[in-house]
Amino acid sequence: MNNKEKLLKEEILRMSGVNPVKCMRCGKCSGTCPAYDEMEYHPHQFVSMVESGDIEPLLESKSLYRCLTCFACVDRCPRNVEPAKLVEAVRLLAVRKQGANHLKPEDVAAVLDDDTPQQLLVSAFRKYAK
Amino acid sequence: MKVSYFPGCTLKNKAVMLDEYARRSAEALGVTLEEIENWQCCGGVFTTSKDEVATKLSSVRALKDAALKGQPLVTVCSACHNVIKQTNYAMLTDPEFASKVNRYMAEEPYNGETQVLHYLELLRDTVGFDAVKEKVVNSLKGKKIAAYYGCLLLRPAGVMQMDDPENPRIMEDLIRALGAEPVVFANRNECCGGYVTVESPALAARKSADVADNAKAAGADMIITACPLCRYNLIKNGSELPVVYFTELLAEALGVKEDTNE
Amino acid sequence: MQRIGVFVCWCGSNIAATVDVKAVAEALKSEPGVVYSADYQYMCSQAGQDLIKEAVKEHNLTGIVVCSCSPRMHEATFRKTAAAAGLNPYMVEIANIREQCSWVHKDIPSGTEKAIILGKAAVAKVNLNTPLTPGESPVTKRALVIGGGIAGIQTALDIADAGFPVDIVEKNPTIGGKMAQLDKTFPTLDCAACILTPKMVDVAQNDKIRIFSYSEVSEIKGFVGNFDVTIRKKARYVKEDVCTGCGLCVEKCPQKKIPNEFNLGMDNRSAIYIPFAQAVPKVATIDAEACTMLKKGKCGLCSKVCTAGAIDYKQQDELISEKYGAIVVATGFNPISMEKFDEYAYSQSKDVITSLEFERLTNAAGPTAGKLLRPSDLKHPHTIVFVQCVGSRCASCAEKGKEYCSKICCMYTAKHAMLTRDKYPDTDVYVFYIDVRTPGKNFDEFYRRAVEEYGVHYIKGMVGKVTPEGDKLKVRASDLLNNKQLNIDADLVVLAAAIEPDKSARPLATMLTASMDTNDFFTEAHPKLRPVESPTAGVFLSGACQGPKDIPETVSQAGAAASKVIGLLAKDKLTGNPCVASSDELMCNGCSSCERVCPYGAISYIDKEFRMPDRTVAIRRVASVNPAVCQGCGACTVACPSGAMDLRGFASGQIMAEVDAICK
Amino acid sequence: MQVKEYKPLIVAFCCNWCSYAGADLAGNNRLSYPADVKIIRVPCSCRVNPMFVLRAFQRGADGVIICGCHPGDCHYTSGNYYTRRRMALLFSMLDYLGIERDRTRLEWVSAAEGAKFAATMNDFVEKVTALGENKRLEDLRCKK
Repeated sequence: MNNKEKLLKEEILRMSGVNPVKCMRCGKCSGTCPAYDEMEYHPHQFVSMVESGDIEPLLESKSLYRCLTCFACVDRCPRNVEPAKLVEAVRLLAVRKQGANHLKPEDVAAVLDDDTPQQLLVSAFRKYAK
Repeated sequence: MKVSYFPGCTLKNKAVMLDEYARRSAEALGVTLEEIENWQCCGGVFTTSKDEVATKLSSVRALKDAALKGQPLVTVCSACHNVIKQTNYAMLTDPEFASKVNRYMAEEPYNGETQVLHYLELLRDTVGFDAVKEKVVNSLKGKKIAAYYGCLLLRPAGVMQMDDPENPRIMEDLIRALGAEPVVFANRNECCGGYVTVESPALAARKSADVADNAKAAGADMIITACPLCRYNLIKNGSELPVVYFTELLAEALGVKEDTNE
Repeated sequence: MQRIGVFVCWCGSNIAATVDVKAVAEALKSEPGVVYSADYQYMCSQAGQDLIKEAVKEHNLTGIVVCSCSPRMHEATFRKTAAAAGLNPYMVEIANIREQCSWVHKDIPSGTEKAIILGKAAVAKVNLNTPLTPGESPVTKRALVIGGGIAGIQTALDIADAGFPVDIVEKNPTIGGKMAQLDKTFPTLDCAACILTPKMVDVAQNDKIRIFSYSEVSEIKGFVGNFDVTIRKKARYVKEDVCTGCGLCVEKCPQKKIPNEFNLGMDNRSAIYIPFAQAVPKVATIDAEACTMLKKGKCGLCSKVCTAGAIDYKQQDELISEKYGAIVVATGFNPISMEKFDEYAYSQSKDVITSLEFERLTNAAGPTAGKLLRPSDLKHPHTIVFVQCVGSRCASCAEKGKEYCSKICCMYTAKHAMLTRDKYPDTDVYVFYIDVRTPGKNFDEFYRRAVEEYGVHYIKGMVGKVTPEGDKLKVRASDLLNNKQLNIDADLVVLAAAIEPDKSARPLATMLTASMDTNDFFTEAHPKLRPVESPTAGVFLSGACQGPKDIPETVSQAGAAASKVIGLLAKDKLTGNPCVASSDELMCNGCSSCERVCPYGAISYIDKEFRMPDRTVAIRRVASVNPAVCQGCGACTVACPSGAMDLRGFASGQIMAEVDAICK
Repeated sequence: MQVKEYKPLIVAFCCNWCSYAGADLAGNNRLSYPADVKIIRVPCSCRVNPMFVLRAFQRGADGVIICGCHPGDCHYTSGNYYTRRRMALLFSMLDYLGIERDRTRLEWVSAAEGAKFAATMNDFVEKVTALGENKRLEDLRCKK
């Protein structure tokens, strides 16, 4: 791990409060993840990649925006690792960068329909934009 | 009995009837929902990152408002409930977070004193399902109803502490109290696709179909939910079963569905 | 005043090179009580020991200080020497001037100075030594085995084989335990019943062994060699000595809808029942909760058909008191409840089963007569998914499951998978694992055979969700090595549930004052060197009550526990360690502080009469230490607020004298 | 006049089953530590009455160290847990009385840890030496 990777890792761990060494590599998080097929990096990879400081590829990955934050991985993890919190921390790190908002107000019109609940837009902006 | 009530943005707009039925049913059961003043949007989702403070302030203000009145804070919308409950838990268990938040709070600090209840918990623990059963005027006998919990009501289980996250029964018990037959289906605690419908409609469609198909295969005639987003996703993605708010069912059974003023 | 002799050993040059032994002997000569002082090259040699013996006689010594190697080395030697010279062996103290002085220090002046101080401390201690005699207690030559599974059966047979009478207490109507429910056993695949039932018959026919079936231990008093045990023999409403086990009553009983425990509720039994054909004792039992006669006073059919007249609806629980010299705990295990793991849909589908249920499904005496049919529709399953580690290896903070590895699941799953593929080659078998753990003789070979010869699909990853839909179970799981999520339509899902100690173990441990870990497994006296003994003297551990174990391990532990019991029962009297706690009754105020800290339950309270200064008699509650049970740790001496409790051999005054001698 | 080099007086209580054996092992391996350490053998660390510690300081000891089996390894199952609690209270009280924290110590040394025993003693003696003579609790009536 070089210095930059170390700093990134520390930041992610601090934000998420997750300790990736608790993971015993059982893969239950990825076995239960409903968004698995849409993700380039899967929940168990988030855990092991953060642990090894391999965070740059995660920051670039679309996987960040496919996590449903449904907490299935958190509740079903036998070791209480809480992978979803890692995904969230990495995503925040990505969207907090200048001009890195993943969802922009002008994109919204396309997804709106008559029944769209307000909750959907609020949640999406909170997840995808700073 | 009076409780503080946080309706949330969607219940004032696209899910007006979720709110309306909740209020009428509560009134019929002897509970007054006092809408807290000047509430602001809960934020829709709880950001788990420890350094997010500003986005959680509106929830804390609602919680503090209830604390000042000494009332529990009741929500109906699953998302509002999830956000407010998780925020309250963080205020209670993370002193560093609480102290940061309290720098934004006028006067007295708030440290997670308020009891956060979902409307279902209010029915189960305060009113009691037996009391609900007694007030039923239109029994829903013969209906086979699948209770869809989604992810927000139950998880994270350590924080939400509403029911067993893998084998919940609170909505099934309610359905029984209303005279109908609950249909347990495995995907009742799986995600509908949530906000990802904005990012990947195809993913949300698959997840919603998994839920709706599983409920149908289990033999249900309708699905009930507490979450406007779940309902939206299920309907939009072609659920063959009708998807209704649980409060509508409750109002129907209690005979307060048709409002004479309407 | 003591007459003390000091003997300084050179240990060749081991001590003499760094410590001026002559100076030490000289310096200690003037210590209080010392009347003789000498040095010698090898004090532990015959000549050295003779020197001590002669000095004792010549100088009329009452105490001995040997400045030599560690007491862990030769304390026993010099105590024997003292005894041979007619002294009480506990009048000897050792000053450790080799391991803790000459070997760790470099220069002679400081080494010599320290050796003198250590010698002075020993002299100060001996001045306060008193002769000690180990207590003796008789041994009741009968053993109690609690639990009648394979662990209890093997222990009882081994003890009886040595000629000692044994009683087995089993809470169920028959002995046999979990092993009786198994189909085949790994890694040899011999049938469990074929190797277990002959042993059950041996137990029944052994005239040294009594079986108290359908019974529980309700009270335990006493201590090693002298336990007083009360056994509650539950009413089974059948006279055990009259019933012939013909089974006519079982056949005629109209109440036939009771879930059959032996088949884990997968079929039904009648209200009067014999658990299985090879049950020992083979007598019927009436389930009082289910019997119409016992509940409503109507029916009585079993009584009418019983030609032996064995039915007795008026039978009551019976209390039996017996004395035992040793107690063996063999309470075994159970699979944990799958309630908290409903992501696997155990409560939602009959076709999601535990491994123990799978054993019954494949067993010829099971609910499907040995045909592998899934419970919901009795169809042959074509795709079976086995899930490992369900509830094992969970984080302690995870609120569900157990922290430990259940140890037996990897092997029995390999067995299930292999047998399924062997009998039904058209079946696809998947095993999801985190790690495959096979440390045992022929174990890994067995598992590799399942993969290589039988074509079982072993996939590293975990099942995340099981969704029953239609007649299929949709299994979502991860395949970590291929970095894929798998979706399998299975017909049967088998969960390798973690195992936990039987619920009866915790109250039993309280009765025995035997310690348990946080998982309710009994703790052993030493994890390496005393693995079959409980820290409580006279209590031994056999089988899975001490930790997860397979059958070979259980049987070897059962034998080891039996040999420890035999070693104890072979003695006529037990000689204790005389360095035990004792309480000064005049100072004791009966506060119970000492009782609470004692890990052995050696302290009890007695009411004692005291003659008061005004010649009246008062009755006070005072602590009383049972020297046969006390191990001499001294925890109570510090807990005692009044200073009444002291430890023989390490008395407060003696240690204080050592402190003073060192700090002079 | 020759200034005498300051040598601290250290009393060490070692439990018979682990730490005393650990000290023996340090000897077997010839791992040296200062001769200022004098060991008193007790059956279990829980036999150490806080009174013994106070007495040592009263009589002029400069440091007291108690060694026991590692938590969970106690020969008597739970003795060292009592020690841990008792000594936590005692040491904090001594600290309050002015006996510096570095003069008291509780250490877990197993029978296999000869090296740890020697290292612990070296470190402890060094720390006590740095603090100098203990006069706070010494009873001058005990001085000759």
